[in-house]
Amino acid sequence: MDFDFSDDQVQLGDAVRKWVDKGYTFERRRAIEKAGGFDRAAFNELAELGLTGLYVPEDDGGLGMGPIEGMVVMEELGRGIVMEPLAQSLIAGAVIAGYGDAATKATWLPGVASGEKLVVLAYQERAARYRLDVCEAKATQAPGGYVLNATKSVVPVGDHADAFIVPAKVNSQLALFLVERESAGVTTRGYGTQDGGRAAEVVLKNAPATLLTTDGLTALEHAVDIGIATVCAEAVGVMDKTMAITAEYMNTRKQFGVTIGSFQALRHRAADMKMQLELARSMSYYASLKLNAPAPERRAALARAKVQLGQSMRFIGQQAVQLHGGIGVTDEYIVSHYFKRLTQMEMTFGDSLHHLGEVSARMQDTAGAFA
Amino acid sequence: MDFDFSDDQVQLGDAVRKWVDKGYTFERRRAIEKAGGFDRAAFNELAELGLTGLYVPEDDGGLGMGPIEGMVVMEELGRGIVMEPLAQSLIAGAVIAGYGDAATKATWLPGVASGEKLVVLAYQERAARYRLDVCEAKATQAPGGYVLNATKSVVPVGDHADAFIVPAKVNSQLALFLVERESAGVTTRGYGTQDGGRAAEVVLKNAPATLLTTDGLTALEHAVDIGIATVCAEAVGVMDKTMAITAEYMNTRKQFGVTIGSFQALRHRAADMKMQLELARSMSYYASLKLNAPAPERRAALARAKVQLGQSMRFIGQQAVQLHGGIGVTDEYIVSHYFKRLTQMEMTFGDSLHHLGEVSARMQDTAGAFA
Amino acid sequence: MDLAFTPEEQQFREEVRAWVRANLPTDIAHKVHNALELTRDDMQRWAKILGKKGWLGFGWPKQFGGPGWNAVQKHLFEEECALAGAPRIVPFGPVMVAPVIMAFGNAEQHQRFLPGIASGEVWWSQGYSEPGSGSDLASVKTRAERQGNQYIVNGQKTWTTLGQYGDWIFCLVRTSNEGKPQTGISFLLIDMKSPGVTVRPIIMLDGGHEVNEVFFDNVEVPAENLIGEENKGWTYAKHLLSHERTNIADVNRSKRELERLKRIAKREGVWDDTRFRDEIAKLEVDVIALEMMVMRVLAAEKSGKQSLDVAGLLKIRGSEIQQRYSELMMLAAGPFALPLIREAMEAGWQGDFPGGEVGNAPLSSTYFNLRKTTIYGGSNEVQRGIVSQVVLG
Amino acid sequence: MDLAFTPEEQQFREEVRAWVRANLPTDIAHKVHNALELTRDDMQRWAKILGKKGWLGFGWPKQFGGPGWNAVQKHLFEEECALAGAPRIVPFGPVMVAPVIMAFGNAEQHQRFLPGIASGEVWWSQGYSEPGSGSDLASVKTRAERQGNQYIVNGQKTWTTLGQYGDWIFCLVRTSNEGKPQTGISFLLIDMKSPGVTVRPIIMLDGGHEVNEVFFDNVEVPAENLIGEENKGWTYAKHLLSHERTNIADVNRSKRELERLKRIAKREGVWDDTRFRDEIAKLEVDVIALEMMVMRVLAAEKSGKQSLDVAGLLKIRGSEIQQRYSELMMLAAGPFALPLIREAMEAGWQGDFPGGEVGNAPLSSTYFNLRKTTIYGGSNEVQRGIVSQVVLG
Repeated sequence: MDFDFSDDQVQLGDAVRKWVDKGYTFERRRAIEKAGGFDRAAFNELAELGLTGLYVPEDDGGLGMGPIEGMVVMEELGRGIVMEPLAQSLIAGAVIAGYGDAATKATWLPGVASGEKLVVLAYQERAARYRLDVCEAKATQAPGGYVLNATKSVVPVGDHADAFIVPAKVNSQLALFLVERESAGVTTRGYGTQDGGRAAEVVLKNAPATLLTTDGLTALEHAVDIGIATVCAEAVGVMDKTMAITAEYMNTRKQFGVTIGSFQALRHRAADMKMQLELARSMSYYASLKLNAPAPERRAALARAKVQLGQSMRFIGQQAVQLHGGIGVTDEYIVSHYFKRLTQMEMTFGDSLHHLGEVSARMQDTAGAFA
Repeated sequence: MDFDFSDDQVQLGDAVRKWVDKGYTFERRRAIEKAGGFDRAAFNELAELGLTGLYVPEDDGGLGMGPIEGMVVMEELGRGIVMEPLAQSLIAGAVIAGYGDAATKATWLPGVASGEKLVVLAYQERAARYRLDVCEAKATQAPGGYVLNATKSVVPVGDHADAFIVPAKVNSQLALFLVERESAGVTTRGYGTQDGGRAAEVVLKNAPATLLTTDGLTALEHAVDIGIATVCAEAVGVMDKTMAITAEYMNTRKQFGVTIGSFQALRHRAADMKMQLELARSMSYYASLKLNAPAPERRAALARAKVQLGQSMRFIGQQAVQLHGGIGVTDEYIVSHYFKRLTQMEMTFGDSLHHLGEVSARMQDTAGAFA
Repeated sequence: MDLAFTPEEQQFREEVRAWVRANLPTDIAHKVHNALELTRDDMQRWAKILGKKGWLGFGWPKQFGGPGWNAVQKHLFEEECALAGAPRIVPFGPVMVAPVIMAFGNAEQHQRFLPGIASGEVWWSQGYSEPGSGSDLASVKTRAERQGNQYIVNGQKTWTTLGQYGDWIFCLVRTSNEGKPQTGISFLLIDMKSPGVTVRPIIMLDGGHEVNEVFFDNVEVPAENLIGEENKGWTYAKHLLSHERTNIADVNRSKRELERLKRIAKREGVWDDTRFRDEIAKLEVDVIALEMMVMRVLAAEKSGKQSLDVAGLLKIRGSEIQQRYSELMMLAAGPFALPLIREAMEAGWQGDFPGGEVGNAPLSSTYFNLRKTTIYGGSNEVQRGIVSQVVLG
Repeated sequence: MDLAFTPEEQQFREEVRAWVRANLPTDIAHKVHNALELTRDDMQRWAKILGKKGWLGFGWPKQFGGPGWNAVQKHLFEEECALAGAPRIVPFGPVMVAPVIMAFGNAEQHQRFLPGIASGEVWWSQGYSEPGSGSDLASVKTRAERQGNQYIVNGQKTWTTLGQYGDWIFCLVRTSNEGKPQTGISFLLIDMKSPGVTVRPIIMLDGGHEVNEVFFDNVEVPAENLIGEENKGWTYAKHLLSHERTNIADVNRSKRELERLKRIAKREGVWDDTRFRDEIAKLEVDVIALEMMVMRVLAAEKSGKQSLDVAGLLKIRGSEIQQRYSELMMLAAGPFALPLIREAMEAGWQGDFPGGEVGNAPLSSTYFNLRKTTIYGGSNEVQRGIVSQVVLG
C-alpha cells in the first residue's frame, strides 16, 4: 500500500501545471469560450506535452502510462478548468488499444497519440439518459465494413473531432465502431455547453464505420469507467482550486469591519468544504487505483467514486459561490466558472443519483474498500 | 382561513399545561418510568380533566370535541413528555364512535370517556413493519360473535389496557374487533420502552371478540391517521420544550470564558432548530386541519406531515443533545429524555422513510397545500 | 382554526383569477411557464394592464388609490398571478419606494411620483447596495452635498436590478459623516436621465444581464427630491425593508415551479423512477410546509391576535426551495440540460434543441441564476443570525 | 501508488488473523458481533490474552517490550481484531498513559508501571475532564499541593470511562496558579485504592454505566508518582492527545458494523426496499471514502514523504458514520427497536423478545449511546474549528 507519487509522476504533474498556469490563463479560457468553447491550438499544446498519448502503448507512438499518470494530469487540468477534452483522448487511446485489432490500432493510435486525430466517445442517446445498455443506433453490414444509423447527443466537441467511437446494435448485440467525421452521411450540429466548453449532436445516416469490437457493452462500460476516473481526478483539481480561491476571498473580503474568514459559522463551512475535498480526493485515488481491476469490481468502485465526487462537487461549488456573496454569481469573477464546471461534471458519465442506484444494485454483504 | 385558537381552546390548553407543570413533574415521571412506564393514577388524572372523552360524542359521555382540541391537548402533554397514552383514548373514542354500531357505542364509549376503560390499538405485526394492509391475525365466527387468533406487537401499555382494538382477517377481508384483556385466550407480556413508557406483546388464542366494523382497512387507516396527528401535535410540544431547555443551557453554560450561546456556529445551529420547529408546527396544524377531510386527501396530508415531523424530531433531538455536550448524554439531565421520546415518536405510526414512500406513491400533478 | 378560506376570500380569489386569466397576454404567460426570457416590453405591458385596473399598487391603501386589500387578499392576488404565469411585478416602484413616499414624502411628492408608479409608466430602480457593502447596508459611501436648492451626488451603486430600464432611482446617500454610520444617510429620488448618471451592466454567471452598476458623477438633484428629513434616510430604508415582506417566501412561484418540475420529470422519464420521484416528494413536503408557515403569518396579520417572528425563516426556506426545484429540473434533464443555446431561451425559436425538447434549454441557466436567492435580500447567513436572536436573545 | 498491501503486509495480516481467530474466546466475539454487554471480565480476559502474546501494547516500540510495528501494521492488527469481533482495547493504559510514561517518565517509573500495563493486569483510568471543563481542558481545578515527599490532592474529575474498574488513574492536576492556565498543570499517577478516592457512577442516556465522577478528598500521593517536571503536565498531555490517533476514525469497527447493518436489514425485510437500501449504499460509500482517507494517512506515515493534516476530518467523519450506522440499524428494526429489555442485551438470555429477534434488543441503546462520539475526544465543533485553521489560517 503506497499513496506516494513517483518522481516521474510528480514531474509530469509539474509540467502540466506549468502549462496551465502560463499557457491557459483565465483570459485565454474566456476567449476560447467566446469563440465557441474549443481551441484546437490549445488541444495541440496538450498533445505536444505528450498527454494525448498517455494511454497509447509506446509501440503505437504513445507514452504507455497508466491510470495514476492520467489522474495526475487530469487533476492539473482541472485546476485550470481546461475545456479541451483530453479525457476523450485518454478514453480513445485505452479503448482502441484494448479492444481494436492490429490494423485498427495501427491506423488510429499514432494519430490519437500525436493529437492529429481527436477521437471522442459518441454514446449518449435521448432515450438512454445515463444507461449504457439502452441504444437505438443500428449498424448493418455493408461492402467493406458497416454503415451506421444513429443520433448521438451532447458529444464532446463533436463538430471538431476527427472521429467518433460509436456504440450501435448489430442485430440485438451492442458493438463499438469508429466513424470519421468527414465521412459521407455524418452531420454535426455544434453548440456551447454550460461550462464554457463545446459539444454537438452527431447524426449518422448510412455512415461508413469500422468495427472496433463486437463486445460493445464491455468496451463501452470500460470506456465510461475511464471517463469517470478522469472526471473524478479533474474534479479534485477544480475543487482544490475552488477552495483556494474561496479561502483567499474569505481572508480578504471585509464585512462589518472584519474579514469574513473570521466568522465562526463561515469557518465551519470552510471546514465542511475541506471535508468534502479530502473525501473526494480519497475516492479519486480509489477510482484510478481500481481502473484496472476486473470489470465487476471496477464498475462497483467507479460508481462509488462518482457518488462521492458528485456530492463533493455540488457542495463545494455551491458553497464557494455562497461564501463569495454577490460577486460569486457574476460572470466577471472566476469562481462562478469553477462552479459551472463542477455542475456540468456532476452530470457527466452519470450523475450522483444514477450512480447511487448502481452502488445500491451492486451492494454485497461485505463492507469497505479493503473488504 | 384562520389559525387562531378559540378562547375555549386556549383555556383547555392552559388547564392541561397547569396539570403537566404541577402534576407531572420530572421526578414523578422518573418514578413512573422506574415502576414500569405506566401509572394508572396519572392516566386517571387526565381522565378527570375530561381528556379521555375528548373525541367521544357528548351523548356518549364525552366532550365531542375535534382535532384542534386534540392537537392543543397533545402539544401540552408533549411539553411534559407525559407517557400515559392519551392518544390511544382519542383513537378509541373516534374509531368506536365513527365505526361502531349503537350497541357497541353504548357499551364502550362512556367508559372510554370516563377513563374507566383504557382501550388501545393493537395492530402491529412482525411481518407488517409499518404497512396496514399486511395482517396475519385471523378471526372466525363463533357462537355469540367471533374468536381471534393473533400476535400483536409493541401494543401501548398492552398489559394494563382494559381492551384492544384489533384488526384481523375474516376470510380475506380486514375487519376491526374489540377484545377485552381479561378474556380467556388473551395473554400479554409487558415491558418498558425506549422512551420510558410501556408496551406489551398481546397474544390471542381463540379469544372472544366483538366485531367493530367489517370495513377494517378504512377504519384502521383512519385510526392510524388520528394517531399520526396526535404524534405530530405531541412532537411539537416535545420539540418546543427541547428548544427552550437548549436555549437556556446555551445562555448559561460557559466555555473558554463565554456562554456557548455566543458562538456563531452554535447560534446558527439554534436557528436551524427553530426552522425545523416552525416547519413542524405548521405541518402539525396541517395534519389536524386535514383530519376530517375525505380519506384520500387525509391520507396524503398525514403522510406529508409525518415526513416533516420525523425530520424535525430527528434534527432537533440530535442537535439538542449535541449542543449540551457531555451532560446531554446522561440520564440525570432532562434533555436526553426529550431526545429519546422524539426518537421513539419518529418510529411511531410509520417512520419518515415509510411516509416518504406514501407521499411519493400518492404524488399528483398539482402542488401545495392549497393546490 | 380553519384551513379553508372564507367564502368572501374564496370569491375574491375567483374574481382575481377570472380577471387575470382574461387579461394576462398569453404570449407572456407562455414565457413565464417555460422560463423563457422576458423583455422590458413584456414586463411593462403587464404592469400597465395591472395599472389600468388599479392593481399594480396591489398593496396600497385606498387613500392613495390602491385597492386597500388585507394580507390574505394580497396573498391571493399574488398567488393567482403566479399560478397564471404572470411575470413577477417589478417591485422597486409599487412595492418598495411607493410606501416610503406615502409614509414620509410630502403631499407634493405624493402627487408627483405616485401616479406614474401606479400606472406602470415610470420604471423605478433601487440604489441601496454599494461596492463592498454586501450585507452591511449602512456603510453608504455615495455622497450628496447640498448646494443651494440642489444636491450634488457622487458615488456608485451596484447590484441595481433591471437598472438598465430605469427612469428613476431611489438612493441612500451620505449627507453627513457625523455620528454612527446610520445617522448621516438620506433618502433621495434621482432622475436617471440626469447628466452624470451612467449605468453599466454586470453580467451574471448564467450570461444574463439582470443587474447593473450605477455611477453618479456630479449629478445635480433638486432638493425637493429628498424624502423626509436630511440624515433620516436610514429610518425610511428600514421601514422599506420591514414592509411588504409577506411574499418574501415566494411560495406561490415555488408552487407553480413544482408543477413544472413534475411536467419535466414526466417528459424526461424520471417520474416513475423511485429514486428521482422521492426527491420531488421531499420537495413537495417542503413546499407545503412553507406554504403552511406563510398561511400562519397571513392569518396572524389578519386577526392581529398573535405575532409571528418568522420573516428570517421564510426567507431562508423560500430561497432554499427555489434553488432545489431548479436543481431538480436540471438533474431531471441530465445530459440535455448541458447545451447552452441562448436563442433557445427566447420565445418562438425554431431551431432543433439537442434531444428535441426545447423546454430543457433554460434549466441550467435558471439553476445558476437562482444561486442569488440565498445571497440577496440579506444573505441566509445574516438571516440565521437574526433568527438566532429570536431563539437566544 | 498502489492500493494493494505489500506481500509482507499481507502476510503480516494473515498471521495476525490466524492468531486472533485462534485465541479470541468465541463467547466474547459473539457478544461483540451482537452488541451485547461486555463485562469487566470479558474485557480483561482479552487484554490478558493479548498481554501474554505481547500485543496489548501493540503500538509500543521494541525497547519497551512492544512489537515495534509501523503504522500500517498497527492498522492491520486493529482491523483484524475489529473484524474478528474482539472487544476494543481499553486504551487508557496501553495507548494513552504508557507513551507518556515512556517519553517523560524516569527509569524507575518505566519498571514500576509498564509491565502491569503490558500484561493487562493493571486497569488504568483517565483523569482529564472536570465538571464544567468540556472542551476547555486547560481549565483544570483539581489541586495537588506538595507537602514533603507527597502531594495532597483535592478536587473532582468526571467522564472517567470505566473508572469503576480502575486500579490506577492518571490525572492532570493544578500545582500552580501563576501564569497562563496551561503552565501550572502537572501530570500525576494516582492509586485509586488510596484513601479519599471515591468513584461515583454517571448513568448514560441508554441506562448504561460507562462513565464516572472521581472525587479526591485529601488524597496522599507519593511525589515519585509525578511524571516529568512539576507544572509541565500540559506538554505531556498534549503529547498524549497528539499520539496514537490513527484509529481516531474507528473505520475498522465501522466496516464490521456496516456488515452487521446489512445482516439486520435482510432480517428485517428492508434489504430489498430501494428506499432503505439506498441509505445503506450511501453509508457504504461513506465508509469506503473514510477508509481511503485513513489509508492515505497510514501510507504517508509509512513513507514519511507527505504530511497529511486531516486528524480533525477523521474524527468528524468517523463519528458521524458511527452514529449513522447505529441509526440505520434502529430504523431497520422499526417498531421492534422500541422495547427496552435490559436482560435481552446480555448474552444467553432465554426470553422471548418482541417480534422474536433478540438481535434487535440493543439497537436503540447503541444509537443513543453513540451520540457521545460527536461530543467526546474534542467535540466535532471544536474539530471543525481546527480544520478551519488548516484552510484559512
